[in-house]
Amino acid sequence: MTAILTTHGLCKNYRGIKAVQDADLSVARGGITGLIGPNGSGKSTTIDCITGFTRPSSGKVSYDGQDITGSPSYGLAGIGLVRTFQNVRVYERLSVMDNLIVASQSLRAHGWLPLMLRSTAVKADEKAIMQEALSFLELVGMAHYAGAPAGILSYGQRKLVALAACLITHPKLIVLDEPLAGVNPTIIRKISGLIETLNEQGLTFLIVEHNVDFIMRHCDHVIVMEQGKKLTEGKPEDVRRDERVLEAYLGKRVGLETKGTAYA
Amino acid sequence: EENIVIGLSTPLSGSVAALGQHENWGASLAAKEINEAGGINGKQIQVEAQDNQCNPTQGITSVENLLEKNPIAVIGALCSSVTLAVMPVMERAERPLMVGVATSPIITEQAGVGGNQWTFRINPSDAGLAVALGKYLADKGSIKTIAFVGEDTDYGRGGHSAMAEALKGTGIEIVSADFYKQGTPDFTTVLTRIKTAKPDAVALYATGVDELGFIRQYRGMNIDSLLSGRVSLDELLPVIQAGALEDASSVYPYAVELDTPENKAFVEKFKATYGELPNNQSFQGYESIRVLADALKRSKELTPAALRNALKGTDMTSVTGGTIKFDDHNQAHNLALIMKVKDGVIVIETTSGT
Amino acid sequence: MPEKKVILELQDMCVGYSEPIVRNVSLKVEENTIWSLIGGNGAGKSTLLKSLFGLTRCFSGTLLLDGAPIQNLSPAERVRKGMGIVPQGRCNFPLMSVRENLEMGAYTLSHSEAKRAMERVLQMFPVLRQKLGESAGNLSGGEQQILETAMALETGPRVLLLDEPSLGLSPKMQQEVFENVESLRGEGLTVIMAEQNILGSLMISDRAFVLDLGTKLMEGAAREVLEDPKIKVAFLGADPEEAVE
Amino acid sequence: MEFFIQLVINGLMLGMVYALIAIGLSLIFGVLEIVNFAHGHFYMLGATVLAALVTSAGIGFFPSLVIATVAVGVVGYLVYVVLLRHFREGEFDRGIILTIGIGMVLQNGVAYLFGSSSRMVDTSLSFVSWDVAGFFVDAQRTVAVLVGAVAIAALYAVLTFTRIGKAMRAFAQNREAAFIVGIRPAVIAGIAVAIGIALAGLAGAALAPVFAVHPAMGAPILFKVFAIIIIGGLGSLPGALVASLLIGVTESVVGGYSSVALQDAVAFMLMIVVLLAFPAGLFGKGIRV
Amino acid sequence: MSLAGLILLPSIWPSSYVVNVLILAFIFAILATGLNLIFGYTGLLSFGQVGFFGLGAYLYALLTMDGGVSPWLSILLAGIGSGFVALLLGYPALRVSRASFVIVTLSVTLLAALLARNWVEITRGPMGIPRLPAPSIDLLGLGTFSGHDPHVFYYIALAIAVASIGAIYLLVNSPIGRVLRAINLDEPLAASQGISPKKYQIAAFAVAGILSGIAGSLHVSHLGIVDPSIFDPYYSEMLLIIVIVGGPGSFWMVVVSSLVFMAIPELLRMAPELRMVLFGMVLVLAAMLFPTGVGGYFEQRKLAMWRRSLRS
Ligand SMILES: Nc1ncnc2c1ncn2[C@@H]1O[C@H](COP(=O)(O)OP(=O)(O)OP(=O)(O)O)[C@@H](O)[C@H]1O
Ligand SMILES: Nc1ncnc2c1ncn2[C@@H]1O[C@H](COP(=O)(O)OP(=O)(O)OP(=O)(O)O)[C@@H](O)[C@H]1O
Ligand SMILES: CC(C)C[C@H](N)C(=O)O
Ligand SMILES: [Mg+2]
Ligand SMILES: [Mg+2]
Repeated sequence: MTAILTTHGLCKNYRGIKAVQDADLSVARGGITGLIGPNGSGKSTTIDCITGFTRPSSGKVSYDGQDITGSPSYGLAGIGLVRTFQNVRVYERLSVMDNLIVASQSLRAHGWLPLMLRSTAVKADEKAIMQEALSFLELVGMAHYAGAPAGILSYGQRKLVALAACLITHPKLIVLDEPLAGVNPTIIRKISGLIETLNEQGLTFLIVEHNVDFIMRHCDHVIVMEQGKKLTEGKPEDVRRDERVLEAYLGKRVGLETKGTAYA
Repeated sequence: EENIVIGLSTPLSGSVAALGQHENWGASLAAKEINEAGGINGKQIQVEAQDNQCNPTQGITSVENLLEKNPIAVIGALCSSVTLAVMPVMERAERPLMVGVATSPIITEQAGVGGNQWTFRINPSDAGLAVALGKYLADKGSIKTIAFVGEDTDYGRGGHSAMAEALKGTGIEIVSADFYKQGTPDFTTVLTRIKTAKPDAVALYATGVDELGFIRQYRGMNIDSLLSGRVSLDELLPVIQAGALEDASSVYPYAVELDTPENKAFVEKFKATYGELPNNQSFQGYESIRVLADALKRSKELTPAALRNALKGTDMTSVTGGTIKFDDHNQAHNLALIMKVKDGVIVIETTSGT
Repeated sequence: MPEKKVILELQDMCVGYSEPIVRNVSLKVEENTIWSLIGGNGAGKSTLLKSLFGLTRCFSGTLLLDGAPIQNLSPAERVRKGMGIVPQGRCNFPLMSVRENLEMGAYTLSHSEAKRAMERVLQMFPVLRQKLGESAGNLSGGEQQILETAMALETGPRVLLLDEPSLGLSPKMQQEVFENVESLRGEGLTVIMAEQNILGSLMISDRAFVLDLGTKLMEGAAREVLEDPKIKVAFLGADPEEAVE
Repeated sequence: MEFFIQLVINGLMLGMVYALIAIGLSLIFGVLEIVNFAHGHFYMLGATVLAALVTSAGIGFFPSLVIATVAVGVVGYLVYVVLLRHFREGEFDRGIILTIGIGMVLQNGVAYLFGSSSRMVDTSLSFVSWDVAGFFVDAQRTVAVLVGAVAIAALYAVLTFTRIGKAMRAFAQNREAAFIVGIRPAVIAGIAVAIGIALAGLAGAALAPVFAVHPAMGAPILFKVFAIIIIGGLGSLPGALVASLLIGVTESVVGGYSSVALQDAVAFMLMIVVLLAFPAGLFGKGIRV
Repeated sequence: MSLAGLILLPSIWPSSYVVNVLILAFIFAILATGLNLIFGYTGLLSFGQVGFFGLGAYLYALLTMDGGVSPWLSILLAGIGSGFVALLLGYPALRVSRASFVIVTLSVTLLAALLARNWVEITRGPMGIPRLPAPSIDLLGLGTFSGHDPHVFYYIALAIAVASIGAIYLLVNSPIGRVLRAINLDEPLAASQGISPKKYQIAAFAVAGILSGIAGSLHVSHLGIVDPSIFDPYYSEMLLIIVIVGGPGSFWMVVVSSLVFMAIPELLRMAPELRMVLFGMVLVLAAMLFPTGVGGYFEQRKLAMWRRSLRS
């Protein structure tokens, strides 16, 4: 499998703090790659560097054969790279439906005059997008909230909406920062299923998550970071047995989380 | 019995409210006096004041508001730009506009022959006063250089160009000109420059609240240059009595010190009623009502048109002792007074026509 | 077993924002127990917890702490009466350093007490020690979560309300937090904890309270709730078929 | 050169005046995120009260200074208790309307009650000046600057070293978190507003013998001071101080060598340039998204 | 319906005072709609609107008096000119933080005022430029109606207001308006979705500039004089009051609010001495009663309804 995203020697420093050091990561096209590591190990910072929210101190990021180091975040959605945020973000005063319509890119292709006057082409497009949005909302189980302002949604529901908003941009690679944190296990189940389905349809995922169960079950490749550096990587089963990973991340009593209970 | 309504549009709020308040006080005082003396043919004069914030927009709405009350004439609008905006409104309403404070020469240009038939002005324009002052300073002989400081309004700007014009050929040179924004509290910078440059005189064209601040800081810095220009010396009495402004001079259409019986009575009454000395604005408000009352008494009927015709025939003695008579441009030519501080008191040096 | 003393009692409380979200909740919380508050996303767990602390509006009902009504007290008074809370989402002072944040956490304590309290929580969460000079807002998500928990523990509350304390923590840290909570119970603390890591939290809880769409669904011993098939399907993500067993 | 130094001295003195007003504004903004559009009018109130005390009641300058400051501070506290207390976090807009309204009431109310004319306050220091190494130093202004410096230093010490000061900063950053750690809002925010407004009053009172006192004197100062706290970096008191001095000196030097009109223009252009170079202000801090 | 009312009003209530206040209200409605676009929808508090208002006013004066351009064309050009200047200023002004943006735009307005006062050769300084022409309506067969007559100008102002406010209505209710709101609500999120926030913000700033320019030129064509008091901070405050009390981002509420807040100070002329004190009190009351503006109040009601319906 070829890599859709690679970083070379990625570094990010903040006044003496080395949040990311020399990270060489690679995300395989069509796979689900997990990025795990202790708190503060630089996972979110790595994502910020990849998606243009901070400029890396040094190193290179390439995506789909292009060098995207330091390119502004808004340029990336157009080439199929989207992300979610660790602190889930939605447009609180827009309806759930509008949240998706804004995210969708096809309307923006029209000129401002047709948009203002709602030419027939715009109208047709808008209708199509609404249809599409509805189908994505159905997929995440939020269709009956379509008209509700996103501000009234609970934490977990927002995560679902944020995910749907990613999907409507027709991405090739979705970067998720802790999509499951704070989400009820029933919904986790749903999201996991969704990610599997989408992955089967060819979407690539890079997922930061602390839910070990999820990582073990659904990722085909796991990268472990520690103190800004890549600690190790490999198949989930291998990573899990790695002494260093146990020490730094999983803790000795891994059993507590992964007793084989039914959830996730 | 219906009253005769006279409107007054003047700033009652905002940064020049103090001036508008005085104009209003003067007008009200005059109306009260006239009413107590029996009014106009038994009818009482009623002054209706409205705020225009020294802003043309507010000027127009204030006048439109006054017009709703069917006034026989309107006094105003203190600030020149507002007056210019209001003039066409009064022309359309066909009622006289009595200008008492606004000094822009353009007002005269636009009034009377070939222009706005409804605008009358009783105060001299900037040009008239500047000529008088220029002549006085030139005659003095001791002054060769002048630093001009004026507010950044038509008053200061107009004063500057009128003065420059008046000083041409007198051998006096304006070496610097500074225009500060109305409401500026601090003048240290200009004063420091003046203190260093040492011109023979400083010509000040400031009004209201700024003037006091300027002179105070001027004095605080022990500047040697003589103070001149349009200085409201009356308001600086404590400073003058302290001997600080010796030899300062000023040109104004009005001074509290004027030695006419009318003025003595006016000053006294004004002080008793409002607790402050009158100033140019209060005087002009007072005089505006007097001129209107005089015309109303002569007017055949109490209509705006008759009032206008009566105004054109005005020939009366001003509180200052001068004569009020309107020329072709409906401009009256009252006196210009040159005042001077001598031994801690204000004396009127010369009076001249404008 | 002797009856434990009831420390916190909710009587028919209706709480919410501009209108009630959680309605008619009654609950007796005994001293020295850990309660789990369980419910789907949007059930109103956070709302309920915040209202216990006076951060959201209480429409009706009574809240008793040690038998005295406190529903009208301000949050500041409740802190002084021995309550503490870690709300969901970011709740620190982002532009202040970690050290200053910890000082603020000990705001109600005297100077020397504050010093001791800070030392205690730093021992409990050593990760914070290396970050003392850093602005709290620049910490990673998990680090901020830990900081907030530490701040709440400084005053040594008798009743601690935790809203998803394990949110965003690495598995190892999650265990540590749960262990810490357990050991706090040993020290006499009463904890009410809303968690989406339901298994983890029920493991250490004595009792559980299930909230659904703003109303009580069930209440009971943690074990019972954990084994209830309906709950398993609705909230634990169990496969409906498997759960029937 | 001497002229230049004199201008710098003047500028620093002017800058301290700006600072005294700016710091109160910054404090209120810092704690409640409210841009106090009435701030200049509280400055006017301080000056008016002092003028009344000194000229009408015949009380000495320094006792009057204290009384005026306290009186304006009390008004400020009342404004908090009656109005601002009901504000929640993030109600920035509402604060604008409210404080514009308060400002109108203050300015026009004072004009209505005391008249719009300007007044002068004379003290024993009026018109006293010193010649320090050939430079002109005005006594009354020096007093104002010293009073200002002491007030600013005291405030800085309170904010950085005391619990209550830290609580103010904390309250500013996250109100809910502040409640949670046991901060009493009425105490902290109330005190902050009272201090901020009292500082404006103090500035007015200290400067009453220097500038003319009149109801409209507060209006022109607001925008400049507002700009200063943003240049300094919102909520940063040292920033406000540095920015005030910077603007004061710039104005003085530019005005000294060119004209007053240019002096204003340069001040505004400097603001734009500084903000383009330091988008968050000189001392502004930002944190990650 | 209400539009029909506005069209008929001058014939029902022919007081030129009322007509004048309404003309002002139309002009401020244009101006406020511009501020609403940039502040209410895009989330950028601009103190530059009065600057562009004044710029438009001066452009109108110079074009008609010195350039000999017809009043109608001048209004159009004043709008375009102001919009163009806004476009040029937008890029640097938007590089800074949102708070700094307030100051940069404020400084621009103050600088414009200084320029108007001091660039005497062009602007005539504080003397202003009096005797400005007004646009007139040429109804074929019925003769020409001069805009100097307030009753005629009323229709000119109404027409321009309807046209420009209508255009903004279309804009904010189009997908573009939705994107603007989104950027306002969460800039990083919008950026992550491929929206370039700066591009939209600059465009909105320019459009608001056009509106201000049109309003300014219209205003002085009615006043008949332009002078530096066109930059009076009073206008800035008034404008903020209108938009905030109406509710930033609430389209019609802001338009209605323009009418209300032009009327209130006029109604208070009943007590000229206390007028501004009372007006201040009105503002304090408005801030206390409508914390989120009138429009915001309705939005909250809508939210509450949604919550209720979700529960049942
Ligand atoms: N803007 C910044 N300024 C200073 N330090 C920063 C900044 N951003 C991140 N850091 C530091 O970099 C480190 C890595 O943070 P990051 O958010 O990437 O961690 P993470 O792996 O995502 O952790 P978590 O699992 O807790 O979310 C942290 O220690 C944090 O304090
Ligand atoms: N500040 C607020 N104002 C108004 N309504 C709110 C507010 N916060 C939350 N709500 C509403 O209250 C309801 C309950 O939310 P709450 O946050 O209590 O749920 P929760 O059980 O904690 O969910 P989660 O597990 O996702 O955290 C939701 O429908 C939400 O829309
Ligand atoms: C009060 C004065 C400053 C008014 C000035 N004379 C003018 O014409 O505007
Ligand atoms: Mg992270
Ligand atoms: Mg919650």
